[in-house]
Amino acid sequence: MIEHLPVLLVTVPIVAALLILLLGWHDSRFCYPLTLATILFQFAGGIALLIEVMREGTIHYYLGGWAPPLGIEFVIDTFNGYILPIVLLLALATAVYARRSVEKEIKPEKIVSFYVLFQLLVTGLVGMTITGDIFNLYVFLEISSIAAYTLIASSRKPRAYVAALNYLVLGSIAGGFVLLGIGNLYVATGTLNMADLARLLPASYGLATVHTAFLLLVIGFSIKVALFPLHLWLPDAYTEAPSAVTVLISTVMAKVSVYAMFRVIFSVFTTAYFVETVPVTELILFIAAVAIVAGAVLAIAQEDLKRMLAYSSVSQVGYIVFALGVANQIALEGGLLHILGHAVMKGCLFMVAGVIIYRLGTSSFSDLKGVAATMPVTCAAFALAGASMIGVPPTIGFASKYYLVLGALEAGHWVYAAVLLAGSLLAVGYIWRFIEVAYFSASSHHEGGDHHPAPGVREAPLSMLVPMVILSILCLVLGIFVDPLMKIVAPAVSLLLGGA
Amino acid sequence: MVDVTGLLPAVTVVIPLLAAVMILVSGRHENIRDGFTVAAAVAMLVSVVAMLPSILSGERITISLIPLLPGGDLALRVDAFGMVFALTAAVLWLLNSFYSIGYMRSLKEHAQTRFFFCLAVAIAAAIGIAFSANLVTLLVFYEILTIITYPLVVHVETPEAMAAGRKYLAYLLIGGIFFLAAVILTYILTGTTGFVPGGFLAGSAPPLTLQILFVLFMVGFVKAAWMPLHGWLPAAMVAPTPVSAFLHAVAVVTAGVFGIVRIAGWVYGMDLLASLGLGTLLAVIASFTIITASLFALTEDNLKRRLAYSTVSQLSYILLGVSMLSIAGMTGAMAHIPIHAFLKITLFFVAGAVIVAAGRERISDMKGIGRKMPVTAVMFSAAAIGICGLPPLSGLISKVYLALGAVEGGVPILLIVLIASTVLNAAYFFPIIHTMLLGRPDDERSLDSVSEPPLTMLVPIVLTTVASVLIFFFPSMPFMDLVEIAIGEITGSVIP
Amino acid sequence: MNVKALLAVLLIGVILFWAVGDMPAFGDPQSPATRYTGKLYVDLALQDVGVENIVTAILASYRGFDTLGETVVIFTAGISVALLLRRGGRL
Amino acid sequence: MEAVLEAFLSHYNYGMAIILMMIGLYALIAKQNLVKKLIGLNIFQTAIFLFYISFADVEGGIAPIYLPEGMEAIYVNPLPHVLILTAIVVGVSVTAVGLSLIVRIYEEYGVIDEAGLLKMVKRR
Repeated sequence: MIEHLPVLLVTVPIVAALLILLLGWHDSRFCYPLTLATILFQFAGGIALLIEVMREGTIHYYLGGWAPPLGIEFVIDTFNGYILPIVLLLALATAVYARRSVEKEIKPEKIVSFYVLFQLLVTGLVGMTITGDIFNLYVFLEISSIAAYTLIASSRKPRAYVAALNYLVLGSIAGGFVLLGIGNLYVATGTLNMADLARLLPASYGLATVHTAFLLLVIGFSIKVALFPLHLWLPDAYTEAPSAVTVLISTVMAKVSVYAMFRVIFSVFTTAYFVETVPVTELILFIAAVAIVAGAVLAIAQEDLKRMLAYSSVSQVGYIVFALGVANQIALEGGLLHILGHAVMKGCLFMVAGVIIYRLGTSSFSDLKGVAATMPVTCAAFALAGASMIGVPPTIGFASKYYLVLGALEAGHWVYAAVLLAGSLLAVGYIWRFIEVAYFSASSHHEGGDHHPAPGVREAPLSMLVPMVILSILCLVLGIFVDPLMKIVAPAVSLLLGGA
Repeated sequence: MVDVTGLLPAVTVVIPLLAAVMILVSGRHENIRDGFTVAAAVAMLVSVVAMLPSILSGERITISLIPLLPGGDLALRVDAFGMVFALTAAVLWLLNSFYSIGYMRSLKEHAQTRFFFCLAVAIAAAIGIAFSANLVTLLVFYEILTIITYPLVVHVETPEAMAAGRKYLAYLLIGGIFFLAAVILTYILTGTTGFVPGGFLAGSAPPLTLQILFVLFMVGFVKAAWMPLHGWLPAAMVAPTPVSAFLHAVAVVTAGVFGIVRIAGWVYGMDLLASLGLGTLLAVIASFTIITASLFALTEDNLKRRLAYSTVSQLSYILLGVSMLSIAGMTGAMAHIPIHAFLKITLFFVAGAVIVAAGRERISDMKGIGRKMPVTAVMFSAAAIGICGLPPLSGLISKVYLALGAVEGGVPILLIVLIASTVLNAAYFFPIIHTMLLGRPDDERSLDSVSEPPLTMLVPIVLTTVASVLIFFFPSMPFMDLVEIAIGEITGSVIP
Repeated sequence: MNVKALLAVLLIGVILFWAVGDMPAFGDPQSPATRYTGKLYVDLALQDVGVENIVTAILASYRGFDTLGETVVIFTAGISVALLLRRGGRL
Repeated sequence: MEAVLEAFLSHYNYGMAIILMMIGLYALIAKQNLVKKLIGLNIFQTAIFLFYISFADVEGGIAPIYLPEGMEAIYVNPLPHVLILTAIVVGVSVTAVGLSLIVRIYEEYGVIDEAGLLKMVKRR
């Protein structure tokens, strides 16, 4: 069983998606438990693979028994062994969270197809994470993208259709660029296997074909991760999507896209190429710094919680890409830590936004006055995850920021280190918007009791509250126990820097 | 110096955190909730005092909790200087707890659960700062303190309070960023951030780098409210009075000056500071702050705001002491931390008592108020005299050491600063005393409804004043002894 | 005429044309792709898979997993269209 | 001059694909009509397919289907054909989803051009 686990992580959910469809056709109540069970299985599998990798080293799985370069292989090493549980943890949390919010936000007749697509999206992302073949990566990328377009459009709001179409157009351009980049790599080397590519590429480092492939792949993935200024699809997509979908794409999908970018840059091109052959690190640093600042400034300017969080994602992606630009051990440790940290905290924050929409029907700041009095746990979760976003010690957000700044200073990037620090101040600017509105919005009554609750507004239902609170507590726990975490992260970074 | 491992430092930090959780849980039942506050305060004081004998015997209690980041584990180490701060905070928190309960209940303030929760976490952070074994740990608790005191500052939730809160946050968080940068830089330069008596930076970098680093640290410790970065402190006066007392005496500003002394003694070391010429920089900042803040205080009619400027001025005494880079100056600086805290908390307690009992905040409205609340007014006068540095109150002690330091260090101009400041202190405090005790109200009847505040408030006022007197008569018990050990630690010598 | 779009497209075009210079000539039998995996497939497909059409052999066997992915893409698109366009019903 | 001509003649296949890509991309970005955008997307994708297929060619090669035993032949590279079979399916799927979205947008807003849509979205 364990030796076939990699392929099972992808095929079982595909079968499960069919089952969800068939059983759901019969009775739509089957959908949710089936989805949950499948993702639970994947999560357990992800953890098992991580343990296996930590113990035994890299796992290669030849699909159909065909060895590369002829066949496709799945590779689980310390890097995606670390990413995979993150992806599945967030997917699991979202799945638990989804039930109530889906009941409210999705038309009943669409629920079956919603869960099928939800399952397919997660599966596509898992496939992207574990595949060792670059064209296979593209196929899974498109599976998850198509599922994401539709899921975004599945909310009842007509605007969601526009947002989804925008995303579809830009996503397809990104997909096209990636496909073209893969084509160029294939022309230059004749192989599609990533390890094989890394082996063959150095001979062709001087070719314009390779440079173009690098550019196309980086631009393509930059669109997918919404790196400023290619983020234009993101705010609408995040804002208009149903809450559960927003949580899923803002955490899992965004992180897997980042993973794919890192994987291609480090494991296919290797540091020897992008640090020495074409010195683009300065440019990457500059773009990342601009993304950090611009995203945060735009976030501060928003009047809607969900939209603000969307722009915050633009800013936070900058931190992760920043690590790429510094490209030394300690900064990359910070970057990988931030992949985890940002997934956890942004997942929690978007869950809060979803809960607020679930209860209040809106997430506009002007309607959220004093909401902390009626939804104390929700707002406390926001406060904790928000503190992590700002980088207040001892949260995970602080730890990743610490590593990033340390790495930047070690590499001598003084100015950029200052930008990083300033970025976390800007994060205060937008996180505090909500804190002030929710907790301290001008209650004129000073009699003994607390704020008067608005009629009909209550704390969120338990199934939404639990994953949210767990994620927010994780922000703190991961931050405190960051040292054991580094035992997984550090080898992953060594692997990236050491080449394929 | 003997390092012993012990659990008590961690216990001391955890006690108020546990209490904070219990406060949240029991929020609906006022008495139970406030019971937890008091119980935690007592427990924490016991725990701190339990460590006192071993500290006085020259031991240091250490505990490393968990590995955190490169540069420092989350580790606590109780030494004599940390004990000075911790003991001050623990004693004052107990008194402040009673006072807060009385104050909040008398005014029927809203969101009391939030209030006491934040106070409990904040005191945990303050103790954490006192016991930090390295810069990383110090940073962690320092930032927690910043964030958790914000809800206290904006407690009344008026637009004015929100604006003040933003200012508060802006100053302190920007300061925190500088502090973070300084910590990381220190780690890059030396590969460590653990405090070493006498400093560990010497020779690790060119002078210019170390000078810049020191400026980073100074901005980082903006909680010390040195001018011109003091703006947040008067703004924060919109908070309820127990919060002001907490900010000014128990934790926040104390944490700022504590940090600067820590950096001076345990990161740089006095010799290095002297060779870098940083003493002069500190002396200029401190002198400027002492004089200017006193002048500002003169112009304020609002009692709490005048006290705020007084704090700004008094805190710089500590910087001034450090800047002398002599044993006497350093002694004065360290001694001034508890001495100022005990005196200033009395003044704030009184300001709050006047608000509760008479509803007045402006000094010009307080004419003759001492007739109706004699105990309160007398205590105020005593503490004010103490701040001016007159016997028989503790303020004299630190002033003598500072003066000694000025003479010893051969910088008589600092002596002039001290004298000028004393005159200015008198100039802004004596009118208040005069107004309270001897003033004649414009309308005699307006005083009819005024009486002494409730006992939960009055008793802390009396106790803090008595403490200041006791410190004057028995200075070595235990503060000066602790300071002596701390000085011995960083200089290897003994107080003359 | 949208100038911004034109400029963006021209920029991409320049990048792509730049790459063309280093590409193997049209129909070059010595190109890396043809020489390496292309030849491997041609040499091995019959004995490995036993199908005369090499494309089929790769599609169904060597890279069969891609084909599974392809099927899932269609499945995803089908469900998507159903979700978007159907009214009522149970799907 | 001759070298340039030589280079052109030996690489014109790529050039054609790239020109098609640019046409498609331009339509995708600049066209106001949503359906025309999707047509642009299709041209773009098809151009990429063309690019793949053209570099699969081997001079004098035949379709990669084995001739009867004993007959020698040069086969073209089979792999890009396989890849493009998959990519075509992806392209079709994306187009289908895109068109469904446009249908829905038309139902909701009554317009399928971008400027009009922008106005409608703002009005609501």
